[in-house]
Amino acid sequence: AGQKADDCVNSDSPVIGAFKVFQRELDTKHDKHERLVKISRDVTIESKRTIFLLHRVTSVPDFENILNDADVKLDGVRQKIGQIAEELRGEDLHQFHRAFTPGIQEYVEAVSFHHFIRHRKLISLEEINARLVFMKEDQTTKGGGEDVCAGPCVLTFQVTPTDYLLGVADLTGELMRMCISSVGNGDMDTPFELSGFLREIHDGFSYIGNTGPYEVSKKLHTLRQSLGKVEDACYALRVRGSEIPKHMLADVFTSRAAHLETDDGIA
Amino acid sequence: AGQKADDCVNSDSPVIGAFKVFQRELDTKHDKHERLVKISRDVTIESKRTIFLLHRVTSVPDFENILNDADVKLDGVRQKIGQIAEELRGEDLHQFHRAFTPGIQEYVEAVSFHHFIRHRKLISLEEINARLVFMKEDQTTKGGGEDVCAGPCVLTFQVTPTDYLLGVADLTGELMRMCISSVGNGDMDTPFELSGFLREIHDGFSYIGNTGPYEVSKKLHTLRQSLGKVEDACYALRVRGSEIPKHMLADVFTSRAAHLETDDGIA
Amino acid sequence: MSVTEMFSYIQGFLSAEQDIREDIRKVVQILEQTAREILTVLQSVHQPSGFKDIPSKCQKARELFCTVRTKTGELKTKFPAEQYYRYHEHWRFVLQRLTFLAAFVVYLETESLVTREEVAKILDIEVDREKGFHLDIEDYLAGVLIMASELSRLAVNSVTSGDYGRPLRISNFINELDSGFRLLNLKNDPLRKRYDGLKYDVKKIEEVVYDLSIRGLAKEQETEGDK
Amino acid sequence: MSVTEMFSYIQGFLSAEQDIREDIRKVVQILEQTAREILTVLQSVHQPSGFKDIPSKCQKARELFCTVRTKTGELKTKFPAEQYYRYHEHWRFVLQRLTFLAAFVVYLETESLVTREEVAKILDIEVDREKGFHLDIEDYLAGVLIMASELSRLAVNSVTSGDYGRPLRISNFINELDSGFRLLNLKNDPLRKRYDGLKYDVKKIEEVVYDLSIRGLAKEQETEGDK
Amino acid sequence: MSVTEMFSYIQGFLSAEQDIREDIRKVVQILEQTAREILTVLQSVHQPSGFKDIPSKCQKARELFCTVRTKTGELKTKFPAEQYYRYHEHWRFVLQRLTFLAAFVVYLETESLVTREEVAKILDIEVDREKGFHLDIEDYLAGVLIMASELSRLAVNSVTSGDYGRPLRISNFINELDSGFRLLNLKNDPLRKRYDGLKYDVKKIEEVVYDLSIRGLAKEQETEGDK
Amino acid sequence: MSVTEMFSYIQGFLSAEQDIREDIRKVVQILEQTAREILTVLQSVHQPSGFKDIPSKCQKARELFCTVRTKTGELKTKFPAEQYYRYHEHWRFVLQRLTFLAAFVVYLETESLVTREEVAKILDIEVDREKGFHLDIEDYLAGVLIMASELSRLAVNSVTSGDYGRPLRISNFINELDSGFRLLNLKNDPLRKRYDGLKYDVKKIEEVVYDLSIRGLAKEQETEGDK
Amino acid sequence: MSVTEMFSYIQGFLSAEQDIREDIRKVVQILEQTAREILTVLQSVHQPSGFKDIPSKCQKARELFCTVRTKTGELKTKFPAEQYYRYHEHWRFVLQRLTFLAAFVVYLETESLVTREEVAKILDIEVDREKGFHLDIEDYLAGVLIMASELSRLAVNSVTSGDYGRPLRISNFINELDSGFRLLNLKNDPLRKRYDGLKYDVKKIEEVVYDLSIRGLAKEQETEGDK
Amino acid sequence: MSVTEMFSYIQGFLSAEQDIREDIRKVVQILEQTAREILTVLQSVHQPSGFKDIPSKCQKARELFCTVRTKTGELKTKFPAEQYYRYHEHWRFVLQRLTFLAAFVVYLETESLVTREEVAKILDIEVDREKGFHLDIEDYLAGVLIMASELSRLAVNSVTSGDYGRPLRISNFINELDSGFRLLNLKNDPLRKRYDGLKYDVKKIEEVVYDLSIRGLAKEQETEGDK
Ligand SMILES: [Mn+2]
Ligand SMILES: [Mn+2]
Repeated sequence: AGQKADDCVNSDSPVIGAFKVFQRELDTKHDKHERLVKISRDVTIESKRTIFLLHRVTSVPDFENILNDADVKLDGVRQKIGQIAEELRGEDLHQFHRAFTPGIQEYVEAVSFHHFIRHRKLISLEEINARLVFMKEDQTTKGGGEDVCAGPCVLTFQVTPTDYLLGVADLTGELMRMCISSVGNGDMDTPFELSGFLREIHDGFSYIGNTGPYEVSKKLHTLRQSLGKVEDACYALRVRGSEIPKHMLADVFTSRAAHLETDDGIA
Repeated sequence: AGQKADDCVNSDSPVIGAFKVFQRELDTKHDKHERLVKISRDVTIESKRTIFLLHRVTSVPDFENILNDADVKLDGVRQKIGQIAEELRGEDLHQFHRAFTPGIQEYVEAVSFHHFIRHRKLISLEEINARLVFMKEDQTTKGGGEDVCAGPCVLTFQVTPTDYLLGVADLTGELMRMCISSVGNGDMDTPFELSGFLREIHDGFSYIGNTGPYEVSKKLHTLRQSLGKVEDACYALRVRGSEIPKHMLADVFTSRAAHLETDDGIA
Repeated sequence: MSVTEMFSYIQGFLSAEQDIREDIRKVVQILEQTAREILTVLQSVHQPSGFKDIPSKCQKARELFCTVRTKTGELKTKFPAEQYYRYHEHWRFVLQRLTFLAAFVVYLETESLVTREEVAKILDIEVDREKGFHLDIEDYLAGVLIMASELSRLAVNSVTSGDYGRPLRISNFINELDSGFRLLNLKNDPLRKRYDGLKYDVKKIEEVVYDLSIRGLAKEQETEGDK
Repeated sequence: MSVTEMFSYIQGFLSAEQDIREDIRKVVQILEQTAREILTVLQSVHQPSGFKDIPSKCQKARELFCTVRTKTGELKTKFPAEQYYRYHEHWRFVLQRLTFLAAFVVYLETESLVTREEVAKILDIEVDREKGFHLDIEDYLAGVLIMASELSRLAVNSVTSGDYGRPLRISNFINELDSGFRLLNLKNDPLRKRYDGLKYDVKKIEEVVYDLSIRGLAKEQETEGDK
Repeated sequence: MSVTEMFSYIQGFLSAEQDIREDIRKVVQILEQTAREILTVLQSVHQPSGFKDIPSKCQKARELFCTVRTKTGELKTKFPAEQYYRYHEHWRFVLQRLTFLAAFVVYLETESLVTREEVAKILDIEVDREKGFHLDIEDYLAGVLIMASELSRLAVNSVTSGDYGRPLRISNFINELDSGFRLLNLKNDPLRKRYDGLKYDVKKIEEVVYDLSIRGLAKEQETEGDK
Repeated sequence: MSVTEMFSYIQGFLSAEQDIREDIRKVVQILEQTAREILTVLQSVHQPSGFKDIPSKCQKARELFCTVRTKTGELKTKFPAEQYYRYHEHWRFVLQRLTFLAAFVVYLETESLVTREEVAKILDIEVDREKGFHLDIEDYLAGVLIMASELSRLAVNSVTSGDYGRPLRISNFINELDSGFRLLNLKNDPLRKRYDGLKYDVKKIEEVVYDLSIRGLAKEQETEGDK
Repeated sequence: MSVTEMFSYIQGFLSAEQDIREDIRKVVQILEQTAREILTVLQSVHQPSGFKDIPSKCQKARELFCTVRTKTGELKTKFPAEQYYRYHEHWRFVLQRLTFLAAFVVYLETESLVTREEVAKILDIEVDREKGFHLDIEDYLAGVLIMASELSRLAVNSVTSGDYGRPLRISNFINELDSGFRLLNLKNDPLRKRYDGLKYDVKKIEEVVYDLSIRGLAKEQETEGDK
Repeated sequence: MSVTEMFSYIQGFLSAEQDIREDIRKVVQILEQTAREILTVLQSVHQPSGFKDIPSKCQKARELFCTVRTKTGELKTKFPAEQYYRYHEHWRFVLQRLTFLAAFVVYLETESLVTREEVAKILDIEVDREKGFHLDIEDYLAGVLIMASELSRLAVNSVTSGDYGRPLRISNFINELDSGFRLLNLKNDPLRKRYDGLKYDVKKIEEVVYDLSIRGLAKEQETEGDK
C-alpha cells in the first residue's frame, strides 16, 4: 500500500529522502512504545486479578492455597516484566517509562500485598527488584555465537523509587479493604495489625510529603482517608470488646459466650 | 397507584397531613415549571428556525417573501409566548424565570434579526414588548361572568432588560454569519452596513461592561470576535475594491469589466 | 432611539438593580449574624449540662428572634414586593437557617414539627406569596431537613447525658418526617440532595435505638418515662 | 435526487432522534414515580410494627410492579430495539432502583437472591440483549448492591423489634453475596465503588451478630425460631 | 445456578466487552493509515504539475479504497451488529475522513456531490442502519464539509496553475452545497461549527472569482474551455 | 529614552523580583522539611504505645522548633518588610502547618488553646504587622482548625489505646473552639470551608463519647481519673 | 484570656479588613465606570468617520482622566500604604485598563510609546513603590499589550476608512514593541500569555501591509503623505 | 529494614533528583535567554530593510550559537548520561527553539532544509542517543515546523519588500516539507498538533503565490530572477 502513495512523491528530493529515514526511526520507536503499552496492560490486568484473588484470604480457612495461587499468577506477571526488560535492552528506560509505569505500579501493589499477607511486612524496593532478574539461556536471537555475553545472559529490570512509592500508596487502599473485610469476617487481630502497619506507611509518606513527585502528593488524601477508616474499625472493635467481660458475667448465657470466646472468633 | 402507597402511611399523623398539602403545592409548582420549560423549548426551536430562514435572504433575489414568511413564523412564536403569559397570570414572573429565559432570549435574537433586516435598526425593548400584548376575547375559563376583567382581557408579557441584552448579544453572532455570507454572494454593501451596526452594539456593550449580569460579560468575548471577523471582511472588500479602476484601465478586457460594474454585482 | 440611547436606557435598569442588591445584602448580613447567635444559644443543649434547662434556652432564642423580626421587616422594604424571586438567592440561605432554628426551638419545646405558618409567624413574614414577603415552601422544607440532622446529633448526645428515652422519641419523629418527604415529588436539585442526607440521619438514629435496645436500656426508660 | 431533496431528507433523521429522547424521558419519569411508591410500601418493614405483615407488604409491592410492567412495555416501543445503548443513560438509574426493589421483595419472601431472569420477568423485559429490551448486567449487579445496604439496615432494626434470628440469616446471605462479588474482576468504576460499600454492610451486620452473640441472644433465637 | 456460578457467568460478559474494544481499535488504526495514503495521492492535485493527470490520481485513490473495504469488512465482524452506537466513537473520526476522501475523488471525477449511497458503496458499508454497519448521517455531512474546505484551496491553486475556469465551477458547486446546508436545522454542536466554516470557504472562492472577473479572466476561459 | 532602553531598564526590576522569590522559596522549602519532621514526631501519639511518653515527644518537637526559628529569622531578611503581602502566598501554607504543629504541642502539654502570641513566640515572629514579619490572623485560625481535625483522630485512637478519659476532654475543648468560631463573621472562602469541616470533627468526637457512655466506659474513667 | 475573649478580639481584626475591602471595591467600581467611558470615547476612532477628529477625541479622553485622578486620589486613602500588595488584586485589573487607555491616547496623539512615568502622571500615582500608591511594572506592561491588540484592529479599520499610510506606521511601532518585549525574561504566567498574543498582532498587521503593498497602495500613500 | 528506614532511603533518591533538576533548570534558563537574542537578530529579516543583509545577520546568529554550545556543554554534565529521557521535559522546549533558529539560519543561507546532523553540530550535541546528549528526532521535527510557520510570515513580508520571487521558492520548499511529514505516522500528540498547523502555513503561502500569480507578478520575476 505504501508503494502507491510513494509514487506521487518526488523521490529524488533530499527532503523526502530524509523523511523516509525519519519515518523508519519514528515507526520503530512507536512500535516499541505500542508493544510496551500492551505488555503493561497485561501486567496491570493480571496484577489486579491477583489482588482480587488475595482478598479472598479473609473469607476462606486455608489461605496458604490462595497465597500459592497468587504466587503462580505473579510469576506470570514477572515473565511479562521480563518481556519489558527485553524490549528495553540497550534503550534509555526513561524514554519509554510512560508506556509501562501503570503496569509496574500495579505489580508493586500486588506483590507488596502478597508480601504483607505472608510476612506482615513491607516489601522493600530491593526485594522487588531482586525478583526481577531474568536469565536468557541461549542468546541465539542476535548474532551467531556468544557475542553479547558469555554463558547465560542476565537481564534485570529496575523498578524506580517513584513507581515503588505509587504502588505502595495504592496498596494502602487494598489494606483498608482487607481490614473492613476482616472485621466483617469476625477476625479480631488483623485489623489492629493492619492499623499499625498502615500508620507506619502513612507516617512514611507524610515524612516524604510534597518533596516526592506530584502523583504521590495527590494520593496522600486517599491514603489519609483509608487510615481513618482503619482506625475507626479498630476503635469499634475495641469499644465492642470492652463489653465482653461485664456482660458475660451479667448474662444468663455465660457459658455459651465463653464457648464462643475460646473459639477465638465470633459467629 | 398513589392510593396503595398511602395505606402504609399513618394518615392520622399531623406531619403526614401537612406533607400531603406540601405535595400538592410542590406538584402544582413543578407542573407549571415543566409546562413553561416545554413552551420555552418550542419558542427556542421556532426562533432558531426563523433565524435559519432569515439567513436565506443573502442568497435569494426576492427577500421580501422570506421576511414575510419569517413574520408568520414569529407570530406563531408570539402565540407561544402568550401561553407563557397565561401561565404567569397572577404569579411572580421571576419565580419561573429560569424556565423560560432561554426561549425568550432566542425570540429576542430572532425578532431583532428580522427587524434589522427590514429596518436596518436595532429593535428596542419597548418595541419588542409592544408586540407581546395578548387579547383574550372571552374569559370563560375562570369564573362565570366578567369577574376578572370587563370586556376583552389584556395580557402582557414583559421581556426583562437582561434577556433583551442576552438576545441582542447572540444577534451579533448571526449578523457576523450574515456578513460572511453576503461577501460570499458578492454583496458589497451589506457588510459595511453590518460592520457599522455591529460596532455600535459592541460599543454599547463595552459601555455596560461588567456592570451587567455575569452572562452578559461572558458573551463579550464572542461579540468582540464577531466584530473582528466583520471588520476583516470589510477591510478585504475595500482592499479588493481598490484594484478595480487601475486594472480596468490597464486591462485588455476593459469593456467586459465595465459591464460587470454596471451590473452592481459580481458573477 | 439610537443604539447608544438604547444602551444608556438599559444601563439605568442595571444600575438600579445593583443598588437594590447591595441594600439587601447588608440586611441579610445582620440576619446571618443573629442566626449565628441563636445557634450558639441552642447548641448548648448538646452538652451534658445543657439538658437541664432547655426551656430557658428556648426562651433566650425566642428573644433573639425579636431582632430577626425587626430585620425581616426592613428587608421587605428594600425591593418591589412582586420581585421576590428575582432576589431570592440573597435571603434563601439565611431563611433556611432561621427556619431550622425556629423548628429546633419548637421541637425542643413540644417535640412536634413546626408548621410553615408557625415559622412565618416567628419570622414575621407571610406564608402566601400573594400577601407579601413570604417563606418559600422549599426553604421551609430545607430548614426542616437541617433540623433532622441536628436531631440525629441530639439523639447521640442525649444518650451521653443519660437520657435514654429521647432517642426513641426522636426516631419516631424522624421516621414520620421521612415518610412525609417520600410523598413529595422532589425535582429540585439542592433540596433533593438534602433529602438524600436524611437517610443517614434515619440510619444513625436507628443505630442509637438499637444500641439502647440490645442493652435493655430502651425498655427500662419506656416504663419509667411514659411521658 | 437533487441536493435540496437530499438535505430535506437528512433533516428528517435529525429531528427524529430528539423526539425519541423526549418520549423516553416521559416514560422514565413515571417509572421513577412508581419506584418511589414501591419503596414507601417496603420501607415500613423497618418499623417495629412492620415486621408482622411482611407478606402483605410484598403482595402490595408486587401489585405495584404491574404498573411498572405497563410502563416498561411502553418504553420498549419508544425507540428502535437495536439502539438500546444509544439511549441507555436515560433508563439506567431507574432500572437499577427497580432491580433493587424486586430483589428486596424476593428476599423478604424467600430469603434468597433474585436471579437476573427473575428480575427481568418481574419487569417484563429480557435477559438476552438479542431478544429485545433487556436488563444490562451491570445494572442488575448495582441493584443487588443497593439491596445489600438495605439489608444491613434491616438487620439493625430487626434487633430493635426483638427479632434476633433474622440478623444471623441476613449475615449468611450477605456473606454469600460478598463471596460472589469477589469472583468478579470489576474494572468499571461506579460498580466497583458500590461493591466497596458492600464491605461496610458486611461489617455492620457482623457487628450486630457479635452483639447478639456475646449476649447469647443469637443462639436463643435459633433454637426457638428454626424457621 | 449457585451464587458462585452466577457470578462466574457474569464475569464472562464483562471481559468480552473489553476484548471487543481492543479489536475495534486495531482495525481502525489501519483504516487511518490507509486514509493518510489516499490523502497523499490526492494532495498532489494542488500542485501546478498535478492538474494534468487528475484521472490517474483518482484511479490510484480508488485502488487504495480496496484496502479500506477489506478493513471495513473486518470491522463489521468485531462486534454485534446491533451495538453500533455503543462503539460509535471508535470509528466516527476515520469514517468522516474516508467520506471526505471519497467525496473528493468523486468531485474530481465528475464535479458532482457524492451521495451517501455512493460513499457507502465505496466503503462497502450500508446506508440504512437496519441493514448493518452503516454510515451515520452526521458523519457523512461532516465528511462533505471537510471536502468543501479542500475545494476552496483547490480554487486558489488552480488559478496559480493557470486554470481559470475551475474556480467558477467550484463556486457554483459550493454555493449549491451551501443552499443545501441552509435547509438543515442544525442543532448538533460540532456539525454546526463545521458548517459555519463553510461560509468562509464560500467567501474565499467568491474572492477568487471576483479577482478573475475584474481581470476578465473568468470569461476568457469560459469561451475557451467549455469543457 | 528609546523603547529598547526602557525595556532593558524594566528587565532590571523583573530580575530583582524573581531573585527574591527564588530566595524565599529556598527557605520555605527547609521550613516545610522541618515541619514534616515535627509532624513525624507528633504523629506517633496516635500509636497505642505513643500515649505513654507524650511529654518526651513534645520535648523533641520543641527542639525542632529551634530550627524553625532560625529559618523564620532568615526568611525575614529575604524581602523588603513592607512587601509581606506581595509574597504572602509563598509562606502562607507552611505558616499554617507550623501553627497547627505548635497548637498541637501546646494542646498535648496543657490541653489548652495556644494563643496567637504563643505561636508567634514559638516561631519567633511578630503578632503585629507593624512590628515586622508576622503571623497573619487567618493563617493562625487555619492552623487551629487543622489541629481540631487532628484531635478528632486522637479521640478515636485514644479509645483504641484504652484511654477512655481523653475523648471527653477533647470533646469539651472542641465544643469551646466551635463556640469561638461561631463569633467570627467569616467571609474568606478557604477559611470558611475549613471551618465547615469543624462540624464533622465535633460530631465525630461526640459519637466517640457516646460509644463510651452507652457502655459505661466514660463514667468508669471519670471516677478513676478525676484529673 | 478565655477562648471567647480571644475570638471576640480576633473578630475585631477581621471586621476592620472587611471594611477596607468594601471601601476599596466602591472606589474601584467608579474607576471601572470611568474607564469604560473613556473607552467609549476612544473606540469611535475605529469608525470610518472617526478618523477625522482623533485630536478632539483624545482631548475628551484626557478630560475624563481628571475624574480618574480624583478617584485614584481617594483610593490611596482607603488602606495603609504598606499593604498595597495585600489588596493588589482589587485594583490590578482596572489599573491595567487605565494604562491601556492612557497608552492609546498617547499613541493616537504622538504615535509613540507612553512611558511608565507618563502613565503614572496621567493617573496621578507613583512610579516608585516607596513613594506611595504606584503602578506595578507588570500592570504597566499588561496595559501596553492590550494597546498593541487595539492597534492591530486600528490598522485594519484605517484601511477600510481609506487611510493607507497608518498601517505601515503601526507596523513599525509594533515591531519595535515586540523587540522590547523580547528583552524581558518573562516568567509571570498571565503576562507571558498576553505577550504570546502579541505575535498574532504583529502577523496580522504585517498581512495588512502586505495587502496594501501588493496592490501598490502602500507606496502610493508614501509618496503622497510623506508625513 | 523497618518501614521508617525504607522511607528514609527512598527520600535520599528523591532529594538527589530534585538537586539535579534545579541545576538543569539554571542552565536551561541561560539557553532560553540566548535563544531569544538569536531570535532578535533574525527577526529583522522581516523588515523591508532587513532583506539586504541577510548574510551578515546569519553571521551574527552563528556567533551567538557559540554561547549556546558552551551551555549545552555544561548541560551534559548536570545529570547521568543514560537518564536523558528522565529530564527531557526540561530542555525539550529550548532545544526545539534552537533547532528552529538553526534551521532558519540554514534556510536563509542556502534555502535548504537543515539536517538533524547539521543542527546537532551547530548545538554541539549528538544525533545518536548512544553517543551522548542528543537531539531527539521529535524535537528536531518540532523545530522544523516552527520554521515553516516563520517562512509563511517571510513569504508575506518579502512581497512587502518587493521580492516577488521568494514566495514561490518558499511555497515549493514548504510543499516538499508537507509531503515529507505526510510520510510520518505521527502519534505523539504535541507534534501532531504542530503538524496540523502546517496546513495553515501551506495555505497562506499558496494564497501569496496566488496573489502574485493573478497580477502577473510571479512570472515577471521568474524570468528576471532565474536564480
Ligand atoms: Mn488497587
Ligand atoms: Mn444564534
